Amino acid sequence: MTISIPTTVIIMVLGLIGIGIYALLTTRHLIKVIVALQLLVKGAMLALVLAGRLTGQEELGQSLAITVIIADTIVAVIGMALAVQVRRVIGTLDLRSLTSLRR
Amino acid sequence: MFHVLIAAAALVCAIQAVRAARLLLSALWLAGASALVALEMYLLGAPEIAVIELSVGAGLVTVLFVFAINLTGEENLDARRTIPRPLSWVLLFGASALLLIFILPGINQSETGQVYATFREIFWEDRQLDTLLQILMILAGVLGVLGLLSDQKTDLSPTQKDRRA
Amino acid sequence: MAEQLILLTVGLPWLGALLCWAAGDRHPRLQHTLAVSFSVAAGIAALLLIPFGYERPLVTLPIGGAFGDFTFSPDGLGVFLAAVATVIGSLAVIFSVDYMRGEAQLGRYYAFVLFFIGAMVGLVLTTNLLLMFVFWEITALTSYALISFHNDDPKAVAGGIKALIITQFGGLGLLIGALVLFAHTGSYDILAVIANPGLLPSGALAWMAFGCLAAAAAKSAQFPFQTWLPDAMEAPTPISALIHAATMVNAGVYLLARFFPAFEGVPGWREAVMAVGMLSALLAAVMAIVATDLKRVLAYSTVSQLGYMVYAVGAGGVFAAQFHLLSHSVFKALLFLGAGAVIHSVGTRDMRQMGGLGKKMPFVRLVFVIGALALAGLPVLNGFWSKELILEVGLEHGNPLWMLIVMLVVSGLTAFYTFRMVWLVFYGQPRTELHAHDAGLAMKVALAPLALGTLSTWLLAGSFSRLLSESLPAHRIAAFPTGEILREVLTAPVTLIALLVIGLGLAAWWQRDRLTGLSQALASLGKAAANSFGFEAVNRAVVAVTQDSAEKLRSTQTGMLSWNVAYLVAALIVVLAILALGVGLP
Amino acid sequence: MNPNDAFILAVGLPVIASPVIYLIGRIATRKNPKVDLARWLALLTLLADGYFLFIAGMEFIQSRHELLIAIGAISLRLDGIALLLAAVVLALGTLVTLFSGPAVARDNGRETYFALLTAMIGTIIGLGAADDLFNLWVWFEAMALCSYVLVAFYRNEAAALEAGVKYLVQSALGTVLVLLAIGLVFANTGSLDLDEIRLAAQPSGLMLAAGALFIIGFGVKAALVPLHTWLPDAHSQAPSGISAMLSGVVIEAGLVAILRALGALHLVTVSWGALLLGFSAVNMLVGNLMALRQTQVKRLLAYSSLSHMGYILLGVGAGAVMGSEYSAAGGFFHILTHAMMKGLAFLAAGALLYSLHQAVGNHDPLVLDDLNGASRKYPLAAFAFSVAVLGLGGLPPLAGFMSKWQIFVGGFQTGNAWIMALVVFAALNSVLSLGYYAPLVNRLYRRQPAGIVEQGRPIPVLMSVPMVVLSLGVVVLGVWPSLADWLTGPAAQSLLMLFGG
Repeated sequence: MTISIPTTVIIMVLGLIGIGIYALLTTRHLIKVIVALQLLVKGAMLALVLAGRLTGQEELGQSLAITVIIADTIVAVIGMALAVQVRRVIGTLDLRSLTSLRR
Repeated sequence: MFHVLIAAAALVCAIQAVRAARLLLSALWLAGASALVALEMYLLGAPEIAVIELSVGAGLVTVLFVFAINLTGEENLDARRTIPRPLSWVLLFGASALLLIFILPGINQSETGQVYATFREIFWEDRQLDTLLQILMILAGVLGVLGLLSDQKTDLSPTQKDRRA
Repeated sequence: MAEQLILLTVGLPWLGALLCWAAGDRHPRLQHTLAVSFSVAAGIAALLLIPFGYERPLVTLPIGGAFGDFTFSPDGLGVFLAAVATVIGSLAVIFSVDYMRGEAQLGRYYAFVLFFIGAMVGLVLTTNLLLMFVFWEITALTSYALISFHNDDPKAVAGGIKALIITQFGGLGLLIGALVLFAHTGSYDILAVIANPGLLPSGALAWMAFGCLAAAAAKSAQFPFQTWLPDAMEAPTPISALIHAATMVNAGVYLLARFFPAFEGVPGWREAVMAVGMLSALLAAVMAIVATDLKRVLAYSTVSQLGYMVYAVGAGGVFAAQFHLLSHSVFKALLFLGAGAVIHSVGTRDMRQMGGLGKKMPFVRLVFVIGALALAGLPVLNGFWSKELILEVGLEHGNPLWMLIVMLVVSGLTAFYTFRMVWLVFYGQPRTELHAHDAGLAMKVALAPLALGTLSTWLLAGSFSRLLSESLPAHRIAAFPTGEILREVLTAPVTLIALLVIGLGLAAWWQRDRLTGLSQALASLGKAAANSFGFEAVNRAVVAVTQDSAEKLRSTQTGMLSWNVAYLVAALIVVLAILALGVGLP
Repeated sequence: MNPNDAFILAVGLPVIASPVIYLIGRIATRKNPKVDLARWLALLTLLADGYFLFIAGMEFIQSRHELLIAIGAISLRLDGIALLLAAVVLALGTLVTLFSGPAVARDNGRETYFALLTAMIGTIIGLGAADDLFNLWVWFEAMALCSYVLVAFYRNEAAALEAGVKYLVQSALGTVLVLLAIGLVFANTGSLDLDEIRLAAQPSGLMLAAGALFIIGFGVKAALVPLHTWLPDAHSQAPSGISAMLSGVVIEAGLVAILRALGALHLVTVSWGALLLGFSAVNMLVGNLMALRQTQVKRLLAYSSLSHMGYILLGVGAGAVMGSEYSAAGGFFHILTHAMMKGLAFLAAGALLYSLHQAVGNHDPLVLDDLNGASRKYPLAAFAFSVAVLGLGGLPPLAGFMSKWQIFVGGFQTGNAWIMALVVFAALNSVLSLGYYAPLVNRLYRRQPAGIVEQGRPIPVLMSVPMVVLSLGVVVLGVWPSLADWLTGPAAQSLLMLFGG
C-alpha cells in the first residue's frame, strides 16, 4: 500500500497543527506557547506550498509562504517581547499566574 | 516513502518540542521540525521558500528563542494541568478526524497544471501588494518591540510599586 | 394651521425640556418658569387643535424605506388624549413648583416631564405604527427616569427598572404587531388596517391583535403585568398623578380603542380583552382594600379603573371607555395631587399614621373628597356617569353576564376602599403627632381646576360623542346629545343595581366593626392580596433565575488560556458537525 | 481628482504615513517633550484620507459602479461594504485620535501609539477593499499585528500584558486556521481571486472544511461566542481609545472578512446563513448574561459588544440566507450605529477613567461605584455615557433603536418562522440588556457623589469634543434614520451580490 504525496503532506500539515493545538491546550509556559504557534504556522505554510504544487502554481504558493513566514516571525517576535515584559512585571511565565482577568 | 519518513520525523520533532522539559531543547527541536518542513517544501518544488524557511524559521527564530530564554530564564513549573488531559485528547482527535474526513477525498483529486510565471515575477509583480504590506508588518513588529521593551524611566504606577515592594 | 399646531404640541414640550436641562440647576426659578410656560403653551396648542379633530388633516415627514413615512393625523381620539396629556401635564408642572421647591437636579426632573408630555402627544397623534412604538418607548423611558428620580433611594431605582423591564417586555407585543403590519402591507399605516382589516391574513391579524393586547396590558398595568404600577409610586407625586394615573397608563386603553375596528373580528380577542380588564379590576380592588400606603391605594385603584376601561373596549364600548378615561384622568390626577399635598405636608405615606388631617388642611380635604366621590361612582360627579355607561355596555353585544356581575361587585369594593382611605386620612382622631399645613398657592392653582373638572366634565358627553363619531367612522360610534346620554344612564336598570351595590359598599365600611366574622373569613384573602396574589413572587423568581444563570455563566470565563483554546477547538468541531449534517433554514 | 487615484490614496495614505508619524513625532518629542506632533500628524493624515475616500465614495455612490483597481494580480475593490467599513473606521478613528492625546500623553510611547493607530486604520480600510483571498488575510494579519501592541500599551501593568498575551495567542491561532483554509481553497480552485473562486467553488467536503476554518479563524477576531474569550480582557485593558476602536470596528472588520470569504463559497452549502444566525443567537444571549453581573465598566461594555455582534449577525445572516435587503441594510446600519454608540461609551468611560484614576497615576479599573454621582462634576461625560448606553439598549429616539428596528423589519419580511423567532428573541434580549444599561445611568445621576469623583481632575477639552460629536450623531440618526441610507443601502446590495448575485 502506498500513500500518495498529497495525503502524506496533508497529514503532516494536520499533524503539525494538531500538535501545536495540543501544546496550547496543555502547556503552562508562555515560551512554549510561542513554540506551539510556530509549529502551527509551519503546518499552514506547508499547506500553501502543497496547494501551489497541486494546482501547478508552485511559484505562487512560495510567494504566499514568504509573506506568511514574515508575518509569523513578527508574531513570534512580539510574543517574545510580551513574554520578556511579562517576566519583568509579573515575575513568572506560568500561564496559571496569568489569570487575573476572569469572569 | 521518503515523504512519509520526512513527515514522521517532522512530527516527532514537533512532539519533542512540545514535550521537552527544558525550553532550550524545545527551541532546538522546533528548529529541527522547521528544517524538515523546509526539506519537504524543497521536495514539493519550492526551493526558494525552503531556503528562506531554513534561514528564518530554523535559524533566526531559534536565535530569537535562545535570546528570549536567556532574558527570561528557565522556570521549573510543577506538573499541575491546566485542563483535564482526556478533554484535550478528545478535542484534538475530534477536530483532526473531522478535518481529515472532510479534506482527504478532495486533496487527491487536484491535478497538476501548467507553470506560467517565474517566482520573481509573481513575488515582485503579481503579489506586490502583499510584499509591500510585509514592510508594514515589519514596521509594526519593530514598533511593537520598541514599545514593549524600551527603557522604563517613566513613572511607575502605584500598583507597580506595591508589587515591587 | 393644523400642521403647525401638531408640531407645536409635540415640539414645545421638547424644546422646553432642552431649555430646562440647559438652564442648569443653579437657576431653579428660571427652570420653574420655563417648565410652566412651555407646558402651558403646549396645553393651549393642544386645546386649539381639538376643532381640527373633525377634519383629520395629515402631516407627513418623508423618511421612507424600512421606517415608513412619519405621519401625524389628529382625529377625535388623538386630539382628546393630546389635550388630556398637555392640560393635566401643565397642571402637574404647576403643582411641582411647590412640591419640588428646593429639590436638587430640577433640570433633569422638568426635562423628563416635558419630554414625556411631548412624547405622549406624539403617541396619540401619529398614524405610523413605528412612530407610535417610538413614542411608546419614550414614554417608558421617561417614566423610568422619573420613577428613579430619587436615585439614591434603592427602592426608587428598583421600582424604575421594574417598570421599565415589564413595560418593555409587554411592548414586544406592539413591536411584533408593527413588524407584522409592515411585512404584509409594506407600510406602517394604522388607518389603512383599521379601515380594511382584510389587508392582513387572519393569522397575522391575530398575532397583531394579541400582541397589542399584551402591550396594552403591560402599559396600563393590567393583569398579568399589574405589579409594576404600585412600585412606581416611588416617583415624586406629581409624576404619579401625571404619568401613572392620568396619561401614560391610558396609552394601553388608547391602543385597544384605536385598533378596535381592526381586531374585533379576531376570534377570542374581545373576550380576552374583557377578561383582562375584569381580572385587573377585581384583583386590584381587593388589593386596595388591604393596602396602607396612601399612594399605593391610589395606584391599585388606578389599575382597577383602567380595568373598567379595558373591559369596556372589549365589550364594544369604545365611547364609554374613552369617556371614563376622561373622567378618570381628571379625578385621579386630583386625588394624586391631593395626596401629594398631604404627603408633602406630613412627610409620610402611611395612612395608619394619619387621621384627622381634615381640620388642618380644609382645602385639600374638600377637593380630595370630591375626587373620592367620583372614584366611588356617586352621582352627579363625572365618575358616576362614565362608570354607569361602561356597565351598561356590559349588557349589550351579547357580552357574558357573569363578567358584568363581577364588575358590579367591583364597584362596591371601590366604594369601600375609597371611604376607608378618606376616613383614615382626613377623619377620626389623629393617630400620631404630625405637623400639617394646607396646600401652597401653586398647589391650589393646580388642584382647583381639577376639582371643577371632576364636577363638570360629564357635561361634555354630547360633544365628545359627536367628535368621536364623526372623526372615527370605522369605529361606528353613535353620537347623542348630552341630555339623551344622561337620561339613558339614569333610566337604565343597571344604574340602579350599581348604586345599590355602591351603597352596600358604603354600608359595609360604616358597619365594619359588626362584620368581624366576615373580615376574619377574608383575612387570608387579604394576606394573599397584600402579596399581589403571588405575582410578585413570579417576578422575583424570574429575576432570580436570570441573575443566577448569569452568575453561573461567568465561571466559563476562566481567564486560562488553555480553556480559551479548548472552546475554540470545540467550536470548530461543532461547526464542522453542523456542516456535515447540512443544516440549513427550512 | 481621478476617483481611482483617490481610492488608492485612501487605502495607502495611512499605511505610508504611519512610519512618518512615528519618526517625526519621535524627533519632535526628543527636542521638546511637551510637543505632541504625532497626534496632530495622525489627525491630518486621517482627515486627508477622509477627503480621498469621499471623492472615491461619491463616484461609487453616484455611478453605482464599483471601483476596481488592479495592482499586479491583486485587485482592490470599492463596493458598498468596503465603503461602509472605511467610512466607519475613518470617522471613529479620527475622533479617537483627537480623544487619545491626553490619555497617552503621560506615557513615553505616544509616537508608537499614533503610528500604530493610523496603520491599523489603514489596514482596516484595505481589508474591506481586498478582492483576493490571500491579500485579505495579509490585511487582516497586519491589522492584528498593529493591534497587539496597542492592547498591551500599558506595558507595566500586569493585567494589560495578560490581556495582550491572550489576544495574541488566540488571534494567531485563528489566523493559522484561516491560512489552512486558504490553502484548501487554493488547492481546490487553483485561484485566489474571490470572483474566480466564487465561480469555481463547488460543494465538496474540502470546501466545507475551508468554510468552517474561515468562520472559526476570522470568528476569533469577530468575537463569535465561544471564540470571544480574549475580548473582555483586551477591551477592558487597552487604552480607552483603542477599546473604542476594537469594539467599534475591529470586530466588525473580522465579520467583513468572514462575509467576503463565505461569500466566495456561497454555492458550497446552504448552511452558512444558518451558522451565522446560530452564532447570532448565542452571541446575544451570552453577551447579555455575562454583562449583567459585571462590576467593571469597560468589561461590561466589552461583553455588551458580544450581544451587539449578535444583532449584526442577525441582520447580515438573514440578508445572506433570504436575500432580504432590509435585513442586510439593518445589519450594516447597526455596524455604523454600534461603532458610534460603543465608541461613545468607551470614550466617555475613558474620560472618566482618565480623570478619576489615570490623571492621578492610578491604573485601577473604572468600577460601577466610581460612576456614582459623576454627573455633578462631569455633566458632559455623564450625559454622553447615558446617551450611549441607552442607545445600546435600543431606546428611542437614539440611533440604536432604529438600526435594531431595521434588522427586525427585515427579519419579519423574510416570512421565515425561524428568523422571525430569532427576531423576537433578539427583542427579548434587548429588554434584558436594559437590566444592566439602565442602572449605569442611575448611578451617574445620583445626588451623593462617590469620594473618588469629588477628588477627580477635570476632563480635558480635547476629550470632550469627540463625545459631543458622537452624542449628536447618535441622537440625529435616531430621529432621522434614513440619513444613513446612502451608506447602508449599497452595502446591503453588495452583500446580496456576494451571497446570491
